[in-house]
Amino acid sequence: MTSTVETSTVRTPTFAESINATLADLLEHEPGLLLLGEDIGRLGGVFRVTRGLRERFGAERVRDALLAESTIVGQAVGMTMSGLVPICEIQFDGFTYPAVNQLVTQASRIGYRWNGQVSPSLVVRIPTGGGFRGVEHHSESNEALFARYPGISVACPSTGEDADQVLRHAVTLGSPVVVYEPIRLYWRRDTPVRDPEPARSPTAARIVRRGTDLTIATFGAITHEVLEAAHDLAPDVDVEVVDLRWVAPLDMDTVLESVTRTGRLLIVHEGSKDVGIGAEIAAEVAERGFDTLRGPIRRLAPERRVYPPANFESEYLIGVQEIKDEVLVMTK
Amino acid sequence: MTSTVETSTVRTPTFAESINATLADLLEHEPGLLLLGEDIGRLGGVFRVTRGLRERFGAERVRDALLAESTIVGQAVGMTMSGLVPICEIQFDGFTYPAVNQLVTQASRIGYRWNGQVSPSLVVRIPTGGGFRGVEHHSESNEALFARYPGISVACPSTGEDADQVLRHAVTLGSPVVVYEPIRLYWRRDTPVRDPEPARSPTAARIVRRGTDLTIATFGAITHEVLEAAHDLAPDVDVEVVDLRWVAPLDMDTVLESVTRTGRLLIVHEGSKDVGIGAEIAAEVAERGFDTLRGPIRRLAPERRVYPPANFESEYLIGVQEIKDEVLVMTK
Amino acid sequence: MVLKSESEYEYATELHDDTRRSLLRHMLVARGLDEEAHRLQKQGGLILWASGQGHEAAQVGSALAVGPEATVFPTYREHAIALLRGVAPDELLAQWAGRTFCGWDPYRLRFFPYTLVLAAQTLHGVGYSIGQRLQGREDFVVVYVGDGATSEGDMSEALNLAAVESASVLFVCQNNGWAISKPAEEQMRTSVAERARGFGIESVRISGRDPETVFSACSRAAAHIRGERAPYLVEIQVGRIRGHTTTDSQEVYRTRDDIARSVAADPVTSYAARLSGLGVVDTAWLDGVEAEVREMRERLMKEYA
Amino acid sequence: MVLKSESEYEYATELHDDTRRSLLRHMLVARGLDEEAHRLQKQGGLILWASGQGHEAAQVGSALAVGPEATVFPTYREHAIALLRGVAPDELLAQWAGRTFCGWDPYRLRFFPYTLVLAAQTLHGVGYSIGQRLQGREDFVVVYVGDGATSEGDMSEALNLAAVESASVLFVCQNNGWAISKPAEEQMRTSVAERARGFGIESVRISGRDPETVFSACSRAAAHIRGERAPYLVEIQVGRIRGHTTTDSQEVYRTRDDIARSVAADPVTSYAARLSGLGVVDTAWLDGVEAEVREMRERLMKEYA
Ligand SMILES: Cc1ncc(C[n+]2csc(CCOP(=O)(O)OP(=O)(O)O)c2C)c(N)n1
Ligand SMILES: Cc1ncc(C[n+]2csc(CCOP(=O)(O)OP(=O)(O)O)c2C)c(N)n1
Ligand SMILES: [Mg+2]
Ligand SMILES: [Mg+2]
Repeated sequence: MTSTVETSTVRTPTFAESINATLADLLEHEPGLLLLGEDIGRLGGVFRVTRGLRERFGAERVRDALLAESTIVGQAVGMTMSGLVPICEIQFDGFTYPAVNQLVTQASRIGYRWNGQVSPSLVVRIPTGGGFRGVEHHSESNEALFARYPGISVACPSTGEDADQVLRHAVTLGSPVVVYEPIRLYWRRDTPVRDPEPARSPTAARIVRRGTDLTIATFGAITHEVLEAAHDLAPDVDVEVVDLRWVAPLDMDTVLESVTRTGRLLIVHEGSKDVGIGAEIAAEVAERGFDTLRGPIRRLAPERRVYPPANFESEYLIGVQEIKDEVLVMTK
Repeated sequence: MTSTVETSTVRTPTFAESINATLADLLEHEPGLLLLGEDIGRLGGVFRVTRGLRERFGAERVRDALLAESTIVGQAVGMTMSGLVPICEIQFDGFTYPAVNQLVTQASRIGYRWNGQVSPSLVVRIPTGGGFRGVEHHSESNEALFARYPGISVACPSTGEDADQVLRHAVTLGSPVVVYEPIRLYWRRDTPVRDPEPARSPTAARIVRRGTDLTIATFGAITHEVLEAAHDLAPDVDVEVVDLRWVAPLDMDTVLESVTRTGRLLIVHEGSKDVGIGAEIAAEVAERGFDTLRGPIRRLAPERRVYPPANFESEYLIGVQEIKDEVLVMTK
Repeated sequence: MVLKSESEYEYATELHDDTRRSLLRHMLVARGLDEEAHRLQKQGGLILWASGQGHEAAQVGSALAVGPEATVFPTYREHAIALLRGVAPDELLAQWAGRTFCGWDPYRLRFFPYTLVLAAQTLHGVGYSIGQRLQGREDFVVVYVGDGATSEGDMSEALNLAAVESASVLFVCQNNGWAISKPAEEQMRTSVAERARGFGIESVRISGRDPETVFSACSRAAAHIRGERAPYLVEIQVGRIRGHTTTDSQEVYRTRDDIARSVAADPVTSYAARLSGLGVVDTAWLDGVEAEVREMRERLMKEYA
Repeated sequence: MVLKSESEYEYATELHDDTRRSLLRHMLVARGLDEEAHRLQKQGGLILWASGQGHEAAQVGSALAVGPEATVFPTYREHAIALLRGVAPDELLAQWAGRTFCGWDPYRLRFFPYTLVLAAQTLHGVGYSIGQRLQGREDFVVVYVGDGATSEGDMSEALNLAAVESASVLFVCQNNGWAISKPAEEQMRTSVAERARGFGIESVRISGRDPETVFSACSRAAAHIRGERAPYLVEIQVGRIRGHTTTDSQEVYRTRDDIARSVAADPVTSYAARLSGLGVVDTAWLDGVEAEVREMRERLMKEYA
């Protein structure tokens, strides 16, 4: 793991390029690893993330799947039983649901059902999130759906470097991992500066900005809006930003330590608020960090309503301004 | 709505008998309403909840569905478009997952997609919960899964009387409702006494025991264990018990008012803890009721692990003793 | 495996010239709208467009054959049917411009909203038909589905449900040979028509190049459905002229020749030529349609550019 | 609609007497275990039991035919196969007693865990076979499924996947005429065998009364799979003698006559009678098996009562 400082000027690989390189490297070094998804081969995926991999590793290892998400995950479960490590791709977050049964009742429980004789290293990559004027179902965030289930880990990296670390860890875990990849970051180059501090472990959160006045716990694409807001607010308010990277299991220790220092917690996420990841974090801190809190814990996330048509998505999504407003309310 | 005091001596209908009577009454008075589910007709359901209804209302209105949960909900969506009101049954909570796609991406959004021209009154009844030594997949609680989604309401009644009120409300709502019915209550007769205080509205929580020292927010079957614990603890500790009845949307006002009085909140539920209903309640109170809190909010719910085989379920589930212990820790 | 038609082109002779002109007119209008949509998408007026070019004969032929009483459950590509059913051009584009999820009145037009979660509408269609029948109302339903979408479990479940319930549902599969980049012959070993028969649903597989073939086959299918009160499936082979959507680059995965074949088999130009050759339409008529199309395009440009 | 066999009983003549005795022995042992499981369940030693009575010929015939190399993906009712594959009786009951979700070693026995979410295992089986083939290992897989479970989307998806991938998978559907209380003829309009053909999978539908018929059909199916490296489906009609499980009361929805017919068609007693009549087994042999069964039952009683 390198700890290069990402800035808006240095030319680093994009999120999509990072994943492509990581997948290529894994395919190169792990003969039992294969990719499986709709249009990932010939086309290189609808986001071109797997571009060139079929040419390089062959159609048997970069498999253009049938158009059926339950088939993708269901056969991947069988493949893990045969000793392979499948990395599946679901085309968009909104099309994950036909695969939920195989993921929740099968993939996540196979290890337990087999009394540990099978360790299904099985990864499901899911492009997620909005903000690019998608059509219906193409802009959602459903990481909280899987975060509930024991036996499934859920990662939401916000940089290509983290995605690399997440994927490398995931294929060795011995239990299913769902990785959410923010669509609007795939090809974005200019992202706000973050602290180069390395994470304590592949599954730990990262403190991407040190601060003293308030902690923001966040993950995924919106980490960048949070950082932007934090930079804007400095030096008046000094915000600490925790990029969780994994939302199940959560690295609550890092969050709690941060809140011990700042006394204030705001949670920001793009997925809708109700029974979301923010709720879990808030509940944990309200129990384990209660005495360190100097004020109410707050969550900033879309309200309980359907993700609207593109023309209205900016009203739905949380932007930099709202984050700044919220921080100001909490620290005034 | 009657407000009879339920006691362990007065002979009231069981949970299953109540639902059966309500469904019969709805079928009697609503010609457009029908029931749809595996084995609900000839057999009267695997729990015999729909016993006698096919004989009385005919096989067209009490429909033995094909063995396919996506078919059940998917066709029900089409039926609502034709103006009918289907009440579906999923045989066990653990077999809900094949229907998740139709529920989440279709049923919950049809109204919005149709710009309000369709108001899908569509109910899905799901037997839920453990504690009866079920085999694999037969003892789960997944209400938190649907609670996340805008456009779906989720009810978890703990008495036949509440189930009656929930169902009558649900068929008029104009949007899908998932109703979780605790399996271990279906035929149980001896349940702890609760206050007869009526709810403010069909979707409001009920304060089923008034108390001054601590609020327990709970729902579903475990409400009875909570009440038992509360009765046992009196008069040393005077616990207020809020039976939420609906977990989406949540009646947070009742919870917040209660916490304002008691200053302490414990949330108890049977579904696993992570990213569960308890998290949402805790998060809301940690924001909106922060200043009324005298100590940490705590959750009592199974840890993040697979529901184990029957011989180990008592270690997994939350019992009366654990509830009492938790209350004592919080109030000492 | 190469897809072959089970029945060769058969030019139904019994079609009235009025019907033939109607077929052509709807095809030309749909093509005009499709061209305009591409232009608008390029200019940023539309987010995305899923072209129907190559599908016109299949869509217009089937929709005219079943008549206005049938309720249509489309996928997201049945633009020619939308227009034919009375969806106004600007209503049709509204969802592709990010304004709404459905720009028209589904009940009034008996043309239900586009469904983007593949195959989900197949179960709705069957359920709707059952619901209508239970209420003693018109239960004829047409469900459209693509070749790729037939791999989803919901499609098989819908076929089974329709067969068991003997529902009055016409399934129309427009097999354009591709699900984005996956060729249909790698999506299935047989055909959608054979699969339907496995579930007990009668079916036919036809070419979608000629709207009259489609019209005849769908008329027969509709008669079967109304007569037997049983479902039917028509698989129509069409060519996909443009990419999957405007964000797709089909050159990446299709050979130049293959694309050229689809272009050469264009159902719109060939039907226009045929009817001209037969004297069923003349230049004045064609000019009239062209003017209509031009006006439509201008209105759309004002609204969406 | 009444289910009919496509091929009538055909007593394969080429079976060795050893094979026949083996078939009968496994059937008798399975029946003995099943009886004991019911007794234990009544006494509270087991939570639940899904009886295999009536399924023995189908299970033993198919499992012996495919041999020990094939990996089996069962439903939750293949007890006779479990025993035949070497699952110890107490290991088999462990999950029905609430001790574990799988009492045996799946890899060693090539008999994978029971799956209670209907049809989910069908996709695992095909995926496993593909995975084995990719690694150059034995890819012969047998997937069991019930008639009711075939309505789940996963089953159709698995058939399509197996057909497209030409996977070495034998699907065995034990059609016992019921999915709990739903009769198979209301679950489908055709047969599972016809449905498989629709997806491009060769298939046969046979009676499951006689283990030799099953053995022959499954041997042919296995030869086809190994020869063609393509899937195959055998639909076996069996009678369900007991209720769906011990919590079911089939008297509520089945006529007395219908149940009596299943009992009368008992494959175990009839095969025992036939082999006795033919002199393939004698009283001593039968006494030997009975003693074995008695001993097994006593051990189970000690373990689970
Ligand atoms: C459940 C689901 N999975 C994936 C997608 C993404 N997707 C949209 S269209 C498409 C291909 C559909 O092919 P086909 O059914 O043949 O229809 P066509 O686009 O060719 O008309 C895919 C994979 C989706 N919309 N829904
Ligand atoms: C997905 C799912 N839905 C429902 C059930 C409940 N269930 C268990 S067995 C059964 C009937 C199965 O019938 P069939 O497939 O014919 O097998 P059989 O029990 O007759 O052997 C049902 C409905 C389940 N286990 N899984
Ligand atoms: Mg296609
Ligand atoms: Mg059966």
